[in-house]
Amino acid sequence: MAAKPRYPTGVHPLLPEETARRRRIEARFVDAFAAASFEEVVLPIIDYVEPYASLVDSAAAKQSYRFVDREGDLVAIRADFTPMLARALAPSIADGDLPLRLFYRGDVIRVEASRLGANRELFQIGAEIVGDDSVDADVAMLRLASDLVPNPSIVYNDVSIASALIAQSDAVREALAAKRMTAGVPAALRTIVGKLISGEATIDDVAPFAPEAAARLCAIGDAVGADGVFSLHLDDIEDAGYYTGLRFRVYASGAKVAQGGRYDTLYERFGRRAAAIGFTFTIDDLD
Amino acid sequence: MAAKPRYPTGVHPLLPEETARRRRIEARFVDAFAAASFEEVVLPIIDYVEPYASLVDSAAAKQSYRFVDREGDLVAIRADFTPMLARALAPSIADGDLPLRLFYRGDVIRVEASRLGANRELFQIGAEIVGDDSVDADVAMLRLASDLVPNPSIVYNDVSIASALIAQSDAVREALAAKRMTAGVPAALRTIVGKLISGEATIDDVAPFAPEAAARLCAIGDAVGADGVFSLHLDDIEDAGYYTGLRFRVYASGAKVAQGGRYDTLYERFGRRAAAIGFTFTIDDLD
Amino acid sequence: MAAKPRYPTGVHPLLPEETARRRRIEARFVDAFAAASFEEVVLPIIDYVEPYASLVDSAAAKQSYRFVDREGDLVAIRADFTPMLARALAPSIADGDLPLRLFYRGDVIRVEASRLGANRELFQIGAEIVGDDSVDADVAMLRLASDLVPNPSIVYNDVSIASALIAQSDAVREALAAKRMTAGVPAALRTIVGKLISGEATIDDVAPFAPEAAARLCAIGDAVGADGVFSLHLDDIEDAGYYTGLRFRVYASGAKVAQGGRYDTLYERFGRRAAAIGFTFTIDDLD
Amino acid sequence: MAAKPRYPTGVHPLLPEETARRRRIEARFVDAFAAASFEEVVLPIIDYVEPYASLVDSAAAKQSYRFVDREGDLVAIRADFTPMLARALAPSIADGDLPLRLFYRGDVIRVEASRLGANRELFQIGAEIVGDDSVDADVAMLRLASDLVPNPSIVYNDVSIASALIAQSDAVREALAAKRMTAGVPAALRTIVGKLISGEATIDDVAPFAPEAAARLCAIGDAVGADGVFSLHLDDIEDAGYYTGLRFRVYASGAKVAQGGRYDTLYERFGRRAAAIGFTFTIDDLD
Amino acid sequence: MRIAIPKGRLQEPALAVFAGAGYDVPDDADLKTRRLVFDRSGIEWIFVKDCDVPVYVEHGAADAGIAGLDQILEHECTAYQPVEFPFGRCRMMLIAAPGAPPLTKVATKYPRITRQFLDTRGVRAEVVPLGGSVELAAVLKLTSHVVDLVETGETVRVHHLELQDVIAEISPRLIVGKTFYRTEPRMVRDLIARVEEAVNVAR
Amino acid sequence: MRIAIPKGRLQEPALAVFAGAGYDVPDDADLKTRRLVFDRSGIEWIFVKDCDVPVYVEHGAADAGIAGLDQILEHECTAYQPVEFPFGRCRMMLIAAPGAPPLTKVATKYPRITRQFLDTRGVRAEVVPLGGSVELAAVLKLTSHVVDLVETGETVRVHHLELQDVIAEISPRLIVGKTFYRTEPRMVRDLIARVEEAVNVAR
Amino acid sequence: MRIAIPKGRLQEPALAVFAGAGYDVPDDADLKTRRLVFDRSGIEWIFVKDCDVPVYVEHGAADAGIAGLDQILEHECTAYQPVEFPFGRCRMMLIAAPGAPPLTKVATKYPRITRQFLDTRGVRAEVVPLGGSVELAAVLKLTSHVVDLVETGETVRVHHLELQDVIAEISPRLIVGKTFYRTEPRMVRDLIARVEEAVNVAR
Amino acid sequence: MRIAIPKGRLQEPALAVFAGAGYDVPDDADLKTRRLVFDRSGIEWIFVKDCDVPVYVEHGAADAGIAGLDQILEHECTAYQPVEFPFGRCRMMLIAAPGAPPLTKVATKYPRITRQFLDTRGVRAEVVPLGGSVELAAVLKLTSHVVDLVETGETVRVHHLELQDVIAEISPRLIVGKTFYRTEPRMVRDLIARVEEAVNVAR
Repeated sequence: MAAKPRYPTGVHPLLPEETARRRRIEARFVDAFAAASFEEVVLPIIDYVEPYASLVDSAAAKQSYRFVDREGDLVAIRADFTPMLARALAPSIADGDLPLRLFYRGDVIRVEASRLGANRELFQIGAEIVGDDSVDADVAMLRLASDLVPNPSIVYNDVSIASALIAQSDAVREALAAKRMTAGVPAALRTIVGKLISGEATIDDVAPFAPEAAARLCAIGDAVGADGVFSLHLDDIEDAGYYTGLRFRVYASGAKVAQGGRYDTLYERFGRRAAAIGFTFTIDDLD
Repeated sequence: MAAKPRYPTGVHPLLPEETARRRRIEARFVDAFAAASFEEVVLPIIDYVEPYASLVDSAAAKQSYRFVDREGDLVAIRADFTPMLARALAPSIADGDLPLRLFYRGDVIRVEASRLGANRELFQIGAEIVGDDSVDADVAMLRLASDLVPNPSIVYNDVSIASALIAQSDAVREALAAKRMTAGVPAALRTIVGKLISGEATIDDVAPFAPEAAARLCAIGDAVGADGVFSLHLDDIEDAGYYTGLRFRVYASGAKVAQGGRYDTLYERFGRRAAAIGFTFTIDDLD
Repeated sequence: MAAKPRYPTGVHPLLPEETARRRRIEARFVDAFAAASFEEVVLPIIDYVEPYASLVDSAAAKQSYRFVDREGDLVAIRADFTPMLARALAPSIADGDLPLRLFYRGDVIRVEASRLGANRELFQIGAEIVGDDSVDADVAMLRLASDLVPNPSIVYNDVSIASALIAQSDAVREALAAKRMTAGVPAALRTIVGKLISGEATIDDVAPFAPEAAARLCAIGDAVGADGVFSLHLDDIEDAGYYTGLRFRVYASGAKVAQGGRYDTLYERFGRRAAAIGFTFTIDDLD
Repeated sequence: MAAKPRYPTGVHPLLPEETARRRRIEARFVDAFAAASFEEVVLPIIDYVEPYASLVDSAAAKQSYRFVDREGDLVAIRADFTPMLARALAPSIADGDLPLRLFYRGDVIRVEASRLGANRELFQIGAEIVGDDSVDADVAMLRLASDLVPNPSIVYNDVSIASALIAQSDAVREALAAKRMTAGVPAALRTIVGKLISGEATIDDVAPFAPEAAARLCAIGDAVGADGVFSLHLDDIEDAGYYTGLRFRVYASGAKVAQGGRYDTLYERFGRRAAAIGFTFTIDDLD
Repeated sequence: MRIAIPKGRLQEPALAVFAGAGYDVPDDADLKTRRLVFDRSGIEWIFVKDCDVPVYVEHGAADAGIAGLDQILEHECTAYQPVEFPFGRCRMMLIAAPGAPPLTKVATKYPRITRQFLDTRGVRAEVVPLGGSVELAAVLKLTSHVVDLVETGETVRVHHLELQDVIAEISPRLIVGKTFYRTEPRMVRDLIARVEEAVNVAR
Repeated sequence: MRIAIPKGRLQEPALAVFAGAGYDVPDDADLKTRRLVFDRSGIEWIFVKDCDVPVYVEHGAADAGIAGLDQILEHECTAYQPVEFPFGRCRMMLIAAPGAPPLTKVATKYPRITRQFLDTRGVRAEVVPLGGSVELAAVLKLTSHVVDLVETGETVRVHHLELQDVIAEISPRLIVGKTFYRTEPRMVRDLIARVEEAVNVAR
Repeated sequence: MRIAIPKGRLQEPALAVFAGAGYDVPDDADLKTRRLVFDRSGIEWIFVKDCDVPVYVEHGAADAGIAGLDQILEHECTAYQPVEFPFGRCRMMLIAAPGAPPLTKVATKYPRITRQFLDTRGVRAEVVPLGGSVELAAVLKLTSHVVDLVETGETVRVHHLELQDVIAEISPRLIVGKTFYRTEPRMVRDLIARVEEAVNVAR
Repeated sequence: MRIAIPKGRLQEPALAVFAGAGYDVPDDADLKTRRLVFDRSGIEWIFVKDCDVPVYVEHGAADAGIAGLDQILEHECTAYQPVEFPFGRCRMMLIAAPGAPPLTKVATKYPRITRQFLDTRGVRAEVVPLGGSVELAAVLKLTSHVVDLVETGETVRVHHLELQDVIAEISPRLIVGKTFYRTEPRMVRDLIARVEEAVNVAR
């Protein structure tokens, strides 16, 4: 057998066996989405960088393949589906259409290892509800996510709580990021921040700082229950990015397999006000 | 409705309706391939330029998106499946495996209009038999291609015939390309070239110049018949490229929808001798 | 003689004769600058795009060669000296140093024709006074510019006048750009705009709208005189760009050979407050 | 003082003091070259990669900034003057012109560290005699090089000697590269290779293998003498590259400051037969 | 001073304006000859194809001229446009072939303007530049649409085409080259003043 | 079958050839009308501007047509060229302005061909596309050179221009679209045979 | 639960903390053996080189561990750092060779941190990664500067080096992997609480 | 002349060679001190970590030294290697974790060599650079494989790892910097001759 050829960082071919495996997984998701009456869209493998400039920090931007095209515009290979979906959809949405239930699938390609992580080609499948800002939509997406993998453990929170606190002092961000109280945290917030870090904080504790979010989390909690699948982590502030409310992660057999949340201001950036909530599963071909 | 966003040359999103259409077409092909026991492979959307350098003339190379990656290597976005399949497969083929029946699907992206043609994103689905250089394989692929579209008209030829003539004088190429006898064509070849151009040439006419090819074409002709679907065009020398024998094009409702042929030396270039024949259908989203 | 090789848009070699010519011109300028005790700096041929993002409109940006480097940063080949000088100098300036008299020389390379213009490699030589916002500096630079070419005709103005008017109504910009009164211009401004367009406007006419600028222009006018070399064009609002006050162009034998002006806020953008005025001569190798 | 800005790998600005130093060095070289009646040429800062493809190994190619331009051609920023000079000159040379004495100066920019070396912007000044294959030309260039730095130590050799031996067995290359006899070296060559490695080899020893080169080296040796400035290193086979005969390096205060040699086949590649010998000095701004 | 006059539909009104402005313009006798360049009391009048006027002025080969906005835009001409004329106005429009098929190909004499229009609309369609009648292209199904000037709309009706979108309001303008404008201010002022005057009188 | 006939200097000889080949072509009476499309015994004859013929054939809007090599090259038209005609031959040339100044700008109706010619020559010069007379451009010093077709060379002499270089030998050809050629072989064979015949007879 | 203990200067205080927190840690007898993995009442204690602790935790091969901020930063480790320890504090500094030559080369065990430090300073200098003593590198003029941890500054004095700049204040931390933190909240809470307790008592 | 001696397993045989070659090398008494630099009859002996020897020589901070091929390759050191030593030979190997899982992650002290090895094999696997024991990494399932030097294979057996592939045969060499080699030929010749002599005698 000749030496296997090397491929550019982030891509590689799938031979029949791997392809079959990939297609089986796809089919399982596609069927589930269809059953929940989600419709598929196909998003381009490359797009301009400029429309997303305000959404992507430069570190993340540098993790994607970027190049200058023949017209002199900076172009990037797809590295995140969610904003692309918003840009593609926003102009075509008519009020009557909403709410829309959509899903998508495909590879995202990253040129750079994130930290110690390996360079990996990531096959992703995601779903989204556009134009429905109700708690029901939140619950529907949480439930749908929990049905897609065996024995999932789903951690959820509302990013607006932390933002409310951080708005009062940036030291709160560091403390919550490191999970360690720091000198900088103002006296008025030390109790709540302490409780958040130690994990003792309850919804009642945070309610004063973000009443709406607290109310929503209660409603969500009542709906999904606390049967061991769903657990509320009020201290979780990772990767808030363009998320505006509910934020959740799906773990299965000790690894993170999906993440999602609500981004009610994302469509606005592309010219169309519309609430939206979605999640993305990643099927890493290496594992 | 907001103004539709502009996308880089060669790509655009598919909304639910277009996606459904695309998926229906895919399904039809995939089922047909499966029924003929072809297995699917997935090929990367980008690859290095260098391994294909000897296969692609610079004009064609410039029609694809090319850029320099972080390691300083020149990389291109997929513009032709066939050589990629050979590069991906060659190292992994064990003798026992052959013959292999494979198919693939996906977009090819071209940054440059070819001549007057538009910049178009092209969705392609193709199939290939590796490791079988028999006439039966030729016939099988011709038949398979003819089953994939309604009322096809398939034009076929063997590139080795023209090459044999061109080997004797390059003027033959010009004459056959323009379909016009030129002063340069040597006396000895004027008769055959004239017949080829005028369309009077028969297999017997060309047999002396390329006996094997002629014999093969006879066998193929006998097998596929001349019922109006298949017609032999001995003067057809377009895009010989890496093809070594049978070459064919599929027309439907007055447009070219597929092309293919035999490339028995392609795998060799990637370290593994193996005959191969394949075809590629293009579903142009603009039409 | 073999066919001359083709070079990338915007560059070409200079053979001994052309080089000698180029060096002679350089020498003439360098001597003049040295005599006026300007010191030379050398600016890099490539630099990051990001630090200049706020200064360059996307159209201009696309006129320069841009590419993504090995770290994934967008890099451009030098297309404008002035902002590069500010970025290079700003961090190293100590208060004691000011004012500084500096000059630079080198090619700027543009990949794209501007409108009907040709793709041209442009050799530029420029000078600048940093840290002196006085009228004397304005006059010194105007005089220096006028000494560098035979029979120059120098048109000058102060961009802040037009900006003051445009601030009141954007229609003023269109009117001044087209040199034609438009319906949009508010009644209150029609007189002055009319005068500006018709060329009847005097400094007294514009003084009410931009007293400081008017005063400065008077002072400058008194200093440089109106001997036919210098003429004040109050309607000239071309390419205000990062300029904040005096703006001038140098014409010789019916062609524009240099342009310059005052950009007192440019250094600030690179972390150091410092007034600055400069000009750049372009020696086009094609002419 | 604000933080100094970072610049792309391989470039940085020169402030007045550094510029003055750079210009002083330039002036010294330019005067020396002019005195020896060399004429200056200016070479472009970017050029196509393709014309040099056969000259540059892929490792070296990746050390230069490369990108795809608007026409889709691969372009590189200048990383080596000599081949550029040949490409620029070849088409314009008329027989009557020869021999030509030319020099050039400018930056070469490398994006990649070579091995442990740092990323450095390199300012180079070089000279060349085109169209004179005589020993006198060799000697003239060696002498000129030795006059440009104080107390130089110049090591020279003729690459055709080693090539003659390597032509007989590639093992010779490894042995000479490592300076260690290896098993692979054929019996017939062990004596001479051994002598070369141990440094005992004399011109008489190598004469049988490359008589012409040996004769030339004798002539050169007689002319330049062995006064401690020039020393013959018959084992030196580094970076033969496009060199065809004499190869030399200039050391000063324990560091390599210049290298050069004869490349009589280089111009041919660009369409014009012409012998040529040249050298390039590197003024590293870091030291 | 060299002034460029567009041959064709704008030639007559253009000359009328300059005559009205008191300039000594070539007369009909002159124009019957095949000559294209005329010296009249110090001014050089050149007669070029309408689409070439902006090119001459942009390159400084003419100091001023009269050109339609369609040609000014198509050539991205940067000359000043101090006077807009009341005559020869029309619209540049997107026009569909009979039956208004989906927009996939557009035939036009204005490829640059059409490309920009389609891009701002985010429409993926091929622009097919033509030298001759673009309406014919739609009729013969070469393209699904055309972009062209519409005055009366007669042609469109005749061919059963369908007006779909206004791309720009077009009018002829006096254009003056920038360098000339800056280096010969007196001449320029006089030219503009006289032409404006003539236009107002004509109204 | 739809056949495109170029209006202008090639129209008459083109029609003559088809008539000679026994085709029922539109007669003078037809051509006096302003119509551009005619159905004659199953063949549709369309009359388009000479530069548009390759565009119609390339896009399949015409199955065949007659076009000069200048237009075929300028449009990089890929249609087959089975017959070359003896009439209407000329040369595409590089022509210098009076006094033959250094080559810096080239005015032309053939920007693509001119660009390629300059590139292969390694000449850095600006190409200035014009719609009207390019000789005038040289005379008026808009450009240092022009690229244009030369038949007799009369125009060149009149304007004191200087012929400098032959870029291509130009002749009109019968062109046939590739898809049509492959999908309607019989019709194609018949067309070509008859046209060739007619040409040979005419010789 | 698997906990990574750094061998070397932090090992003893690290174990002391866990012992103080009531964990059944390997005793001296254990540590005398060459074994590196110990199971103690359900917890797996692993002993790895100090610089490897963040790697194990980042990859999830260890659930928690103790690591210096120097190693956390050098590996861009994203684990949570819920407890900072009072012991083993020091500073990462830029140190000049004897005579403080201009900054051109920097020898260090922390190439990534050093590179970032130089970039933010806009200094063009070569980073020379070393495995052994970097002070020696400065003494032997391999580099003009070194970046290293400084506790007492003794080494620096001995070698006549010059402290020039503080790059970071370094302290050891308890680090916990993110996935473990989210999927085993109870265990994590208990671990952190007990370690914090032990630290406060020790104060 | 400054010669770099690698501390650790190669130090003793290295010194023995130079002693055998008649050089006045530091004696045991010297080495018991914590000093790392010794002047002996005009030669400066420096003792650096084995992996740093190629760095010192490449940068010219040492004129010559003794280094294993593993370190020479990992640092892509370009120095000449005139003498290969008979002692301290071993192999660099790819070693699988217990149970030989599929190759996804490789722990190693030789990231560059490992990366190149994987690339030539076309294997997509993550390289995890470690400072400490890599065998432990495999045992603890941090990685599926490790790349390391193998002498007796004892460690591998003990940990139930699996030898899978030989990456390179490793031996220590005398390395000499290129510039030193060219500028001080006499000294270099003498050094090499004496060391070679000593090696042959020892055989």
